[in-house]
Amino acid sequence: MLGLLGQQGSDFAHKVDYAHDVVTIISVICTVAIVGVMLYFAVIYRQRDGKDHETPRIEGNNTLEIIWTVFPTLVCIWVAWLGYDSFIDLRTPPANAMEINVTGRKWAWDFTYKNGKKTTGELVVPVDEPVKLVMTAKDVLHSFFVPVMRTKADVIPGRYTYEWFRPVQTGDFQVFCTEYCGNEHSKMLARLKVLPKAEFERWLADDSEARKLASLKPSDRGKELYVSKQCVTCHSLDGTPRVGPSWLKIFGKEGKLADGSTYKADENYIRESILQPQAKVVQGFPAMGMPSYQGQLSDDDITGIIEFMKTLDGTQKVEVAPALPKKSAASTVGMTPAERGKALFNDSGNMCATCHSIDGSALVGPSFKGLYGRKEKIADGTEVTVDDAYIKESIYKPTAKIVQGYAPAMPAMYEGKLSDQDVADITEYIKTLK
Amino acid sequence: MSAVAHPIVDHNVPPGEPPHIHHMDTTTAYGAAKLGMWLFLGTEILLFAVMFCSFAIMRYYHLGEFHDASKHLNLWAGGFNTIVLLISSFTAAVAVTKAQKGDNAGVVKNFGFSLVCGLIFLCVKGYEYSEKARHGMFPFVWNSDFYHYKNFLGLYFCMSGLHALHVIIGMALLYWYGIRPAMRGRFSGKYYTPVELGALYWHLVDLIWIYLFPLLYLVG
Amino acid sequence: MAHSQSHSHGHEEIGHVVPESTFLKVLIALLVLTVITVLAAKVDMGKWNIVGALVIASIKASLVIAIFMHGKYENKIIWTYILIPFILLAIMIGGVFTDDPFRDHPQPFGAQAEQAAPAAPAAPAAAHH
Amino acid sequence: MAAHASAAVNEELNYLNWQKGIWSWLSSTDHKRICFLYLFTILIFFLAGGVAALLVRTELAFAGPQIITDPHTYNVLFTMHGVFMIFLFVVPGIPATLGNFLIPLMIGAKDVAFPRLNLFSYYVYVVGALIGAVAMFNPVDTGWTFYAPYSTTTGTSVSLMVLAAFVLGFSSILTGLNFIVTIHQLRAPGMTWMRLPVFIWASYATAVIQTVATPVIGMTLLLIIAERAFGAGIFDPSKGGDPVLMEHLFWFYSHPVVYIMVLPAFGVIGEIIPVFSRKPLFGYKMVVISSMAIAAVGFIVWAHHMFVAGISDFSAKFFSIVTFLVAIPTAIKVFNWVSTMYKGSISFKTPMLYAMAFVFLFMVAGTTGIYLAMLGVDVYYHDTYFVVAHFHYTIQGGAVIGLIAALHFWFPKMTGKMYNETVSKFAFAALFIGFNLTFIPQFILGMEGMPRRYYDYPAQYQTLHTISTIGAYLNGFGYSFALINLLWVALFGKVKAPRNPYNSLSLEWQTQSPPLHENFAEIPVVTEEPYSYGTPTGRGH
Repeated sequence: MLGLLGQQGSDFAHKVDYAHDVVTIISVICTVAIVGVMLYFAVIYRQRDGKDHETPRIEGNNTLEIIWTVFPTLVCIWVAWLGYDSFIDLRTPPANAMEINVTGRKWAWDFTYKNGKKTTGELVVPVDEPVKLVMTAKDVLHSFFVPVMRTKADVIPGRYTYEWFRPVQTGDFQVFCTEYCGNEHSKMLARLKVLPKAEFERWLADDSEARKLASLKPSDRGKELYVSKQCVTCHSLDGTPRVGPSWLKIFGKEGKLADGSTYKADENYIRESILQPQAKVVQGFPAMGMPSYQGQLSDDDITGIIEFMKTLDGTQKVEVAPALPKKSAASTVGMTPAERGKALFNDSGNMCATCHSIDGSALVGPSFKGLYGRKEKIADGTEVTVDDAYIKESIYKPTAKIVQGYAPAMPAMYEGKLSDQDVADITEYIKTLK
Repeated sequence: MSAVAHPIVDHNVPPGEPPHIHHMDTTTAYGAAKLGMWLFLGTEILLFAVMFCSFAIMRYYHLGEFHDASKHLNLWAGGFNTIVLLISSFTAAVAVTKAQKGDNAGVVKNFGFSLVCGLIFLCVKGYEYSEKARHGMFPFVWNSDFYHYKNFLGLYFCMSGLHALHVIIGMALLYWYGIRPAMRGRFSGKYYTPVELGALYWHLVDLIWIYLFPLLYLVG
Repeated sequence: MAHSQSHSHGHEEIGHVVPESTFLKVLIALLVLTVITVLAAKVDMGKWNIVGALVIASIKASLVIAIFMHGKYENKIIWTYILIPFILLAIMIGGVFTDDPFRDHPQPFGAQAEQAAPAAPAAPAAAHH
Repeated sequence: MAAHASAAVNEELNYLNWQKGIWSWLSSTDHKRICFLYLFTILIFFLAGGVAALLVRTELAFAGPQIITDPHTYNVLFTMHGVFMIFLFVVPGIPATLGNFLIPLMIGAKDVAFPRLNLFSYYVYVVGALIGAVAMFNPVDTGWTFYAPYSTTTGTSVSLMVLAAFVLGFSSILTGLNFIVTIHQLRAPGMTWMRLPVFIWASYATAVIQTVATPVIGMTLLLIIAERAFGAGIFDPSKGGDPVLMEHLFWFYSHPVVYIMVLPAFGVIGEIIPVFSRKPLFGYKMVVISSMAIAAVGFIVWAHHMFVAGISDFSAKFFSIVTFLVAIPTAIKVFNWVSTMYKGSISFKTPMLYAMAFVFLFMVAGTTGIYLAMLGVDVYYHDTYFVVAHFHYTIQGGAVIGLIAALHFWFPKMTGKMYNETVSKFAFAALFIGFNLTFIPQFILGMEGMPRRYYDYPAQYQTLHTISTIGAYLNGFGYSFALINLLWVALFGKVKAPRNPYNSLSLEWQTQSPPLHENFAEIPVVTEEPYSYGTPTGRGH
């Protein structure tokens, strides 16, 4: 009717919306009526020229009391029924519903399909098919909310809750976490991708990457991941330290941690460093340098990486193909340049945020806050003003002009990966960070 | 009306006479005090209600663990404490009658007895706790073997701990509002409100234990 | 009215006096009931154990309230406020029990145990792949 | 009512000036002075909570980080806003200030039943407030709801903050207890239950809730401390606890607490409308009954805050149905207020404006409440901005507006001065417009699915957020203006207030303004109903 809740993505959405619209109409009528009557009284019974006039002593009226006790009761019963009715649909998934396991964790959504396919942050479902989400949480309460589907349920550690829907149209839809879960609560989003049936089947069956990896022997699998998961960005194979330590001869290596204690790079240490990078940071490297790969790498993946490291004992030179330019995930249509720049900055493929803060704190590289237009001293002592040209140069040829006090850590991986347009947008974004 | 502060309650009264309460007559004051005390006891019961509710739910989920865990509690100590509290409650009740008859010495004797019972209760509890601590069934020194008893033990310590706290408060009240004024011969058939209130509180302590004992020690 | 009421009472005697003997009888009853509870708990009656225990406890409680605490001689107002907490306790437990026993995915206790285990990951089987 | 309480010995001498010096205030057991102690303290936290709110709104004015650079600070701010406003401002709000001031005056008593307990509970409140302030050194980021397991695992000083809430609850309990006893024991001769002003009835219902509901939250919070201190395993699922149980216990108090906040406001409106309409309160009995009904039903509806929290469907259905029972008595009240104006002789003094605004705001609050009671619809709206807007209409549009209305209405009695109508009306306008400008957009945001407690949001929500922020500033300006105006008049005002400026019939107006230390030179004898305005033969026009 009124379509106040916007697009209807699931087959029971219209029922919820109907209940919603009915109660909306009732509410508006009641409010207008009562406030109207009140204002009407206020006007016609107002004191003329500030003097009281005689008033009747009306103590009440039982008939009226009965009427306005019974009338709301009836309305309430009807409205309660409407809500109840729509709720029944929300809570009764058909027996043939396709089950998908959902895990909420700080601060991402993991989805596991019956055939073992895993995704993070993207739930892909077929159109016109009932889908039942069986959900649990790793750490604290979360809540899985798909507005267009009109469905939501809290996700609780140590228990399973469920919700279901039957998508009626294809497209990309927003998923929110609606139970407060800490710092990145507002970033704990996911996208719901509704595909035509055939396309979904293809997508679900397509485990080529997984199969390819599985077919490889662990060390080669690790090598693949070294490239595809962007390890290459910060960890060299030739011994030169970048953002993180080089992997050359890293396995079994011993040394000092930031807190002065010593470490030995055995399996457990490496696994921990991949899953909780901040736990034990090697001296001389940025504490916040590395994002966690929790949920992005399976145990076999980690095993593979460890095996790959074991091969890097310096006896033979290991060559890897350079990381392919990764297409930016963020759909950037209809954004202002600055917004696009922000998207690129935050895009996991580019990893700018790993080394450049936007709040003024210096990580591996200078913070972008108030960077633009600033005068910087270069390592060789000369001074430059941070302008479009300098930023562009620094992105394409990072080591050319290093600002004093910073390591030449930035990988030269952006030429060809970022178009001039991208660079211009990023520059725009930097300009906004006053 | 004078510009000097005048107290709402005037304590400098001869023994046996009710204190002159400025804004209500004695009977109203008595009724007010008693209603107030009962309301307060109500809030105390609701304080424990939350833990009874949690106990019910946790027991629903961990029935087996609760059974086994409760067997680890010292039934003899618990039973002994129950008896001690019942008796102390009895003497507290008697103290009120004594006060109503103006027998201040009797108040001192009976409340004194309840006080001692309270002390015994606390000692036994302390013994039980130390026993648990030795076996690593105590907060902060959990022994992982008893992991599955934790839900029970957690509630056990919250409940019995809060109850023990009430015993201590109760003892303080008995002394401050009963024994001490009674020694000064304050009470009479006209005025014994503090004795009754103190006794009421002490009975509450007993009342709660009446439920805690079977729940924690017997059925688990 | 509070004030008018107040005057209806005599001033010598403002509360009901209960003889010690009554208290003694009650005490004996309470002790007997305590023994019964303990014995009842020894026989295994399944879920009836807790019911029995609570019934006996409630009898003891009512004795304490009615006699020890002079509840028997109190007015309606006080009785209202004696009962309210117990009613609320019933509502609370009742309300919560409309939930948990009717959940379609009860708490998986396997999960509890495994979450209890320290989070330290076992050394990757990798080594022996 | 007893229009003839004899004139005081010396009109110059009153509770404000019969003792001098700050200490005479801090140590006073006079309910009227304790009212002011509370008033000033809670207004401090109203200010703090308000500032936090404005910072939050400023951050949300536009998408992307604005003034707050990290989410943690943002989370701390909205938690601070919630905790301060709920536990430190609104809950003690009307009961502890106007309740304290008016209950003895209205029932014709010299003071509350336990004056020293009254002062004590104020200092308990202060202690609680101080603990809360200490907790601010490592401020809590859980939201005011303290949901487990987040609250049992986060590194911030949750234990201190919940301890503070526990202590504050204790103060609230003692106040409620005191009022119940006062109303039972200290009514003046002739003041029968059916002659009690509705404000007293409302305060009575409130006091009962305060007394019997607060212990529940108190214990729940202590259990959270136990959970944090030694893993009691009650709420933390990783230890076999049930986080949903914590939500049950939390809302068992926190739903009734909504009535602790609004019932007194209902009472205030029930006092104001008859006086300015020169009419008896329409359907006095029904208004009284509905107050008590709301208080009672309020205890069996709590889980409607948890429809999507993972409770059983059976539970959800049950609590949805009973929730609708609250709607009915609330509706009855509104109808009665409006009918009171029928054939009245209505004058639009500031309190009356607030009262009429209240009726509108509360209609919105109530009707939007219906959405959230409807299962299917609540699933969509739960934890969205719709809920935020709804409860701000209830708490701010209800409780806070009620408090401001009452402060204006009884200002002459409290301070013996008349406030400035023009200025107050201006402040009212700013406040009213600002309030609606803030929260109507939030309803729409909710319809569009914007979740609450978000530090940042997708760009499509920006316009409404910007409007809301502008409204928030106007609203804040309105409040500061209204309150500063009252404070100014109280301190430097020249216009002396007569004994009974609105010629109201209820008792508090029959004694001098400001009243004597012990309210009445001699205890009045009540001979009439509280609202016998108008003439039996009168026909209005």
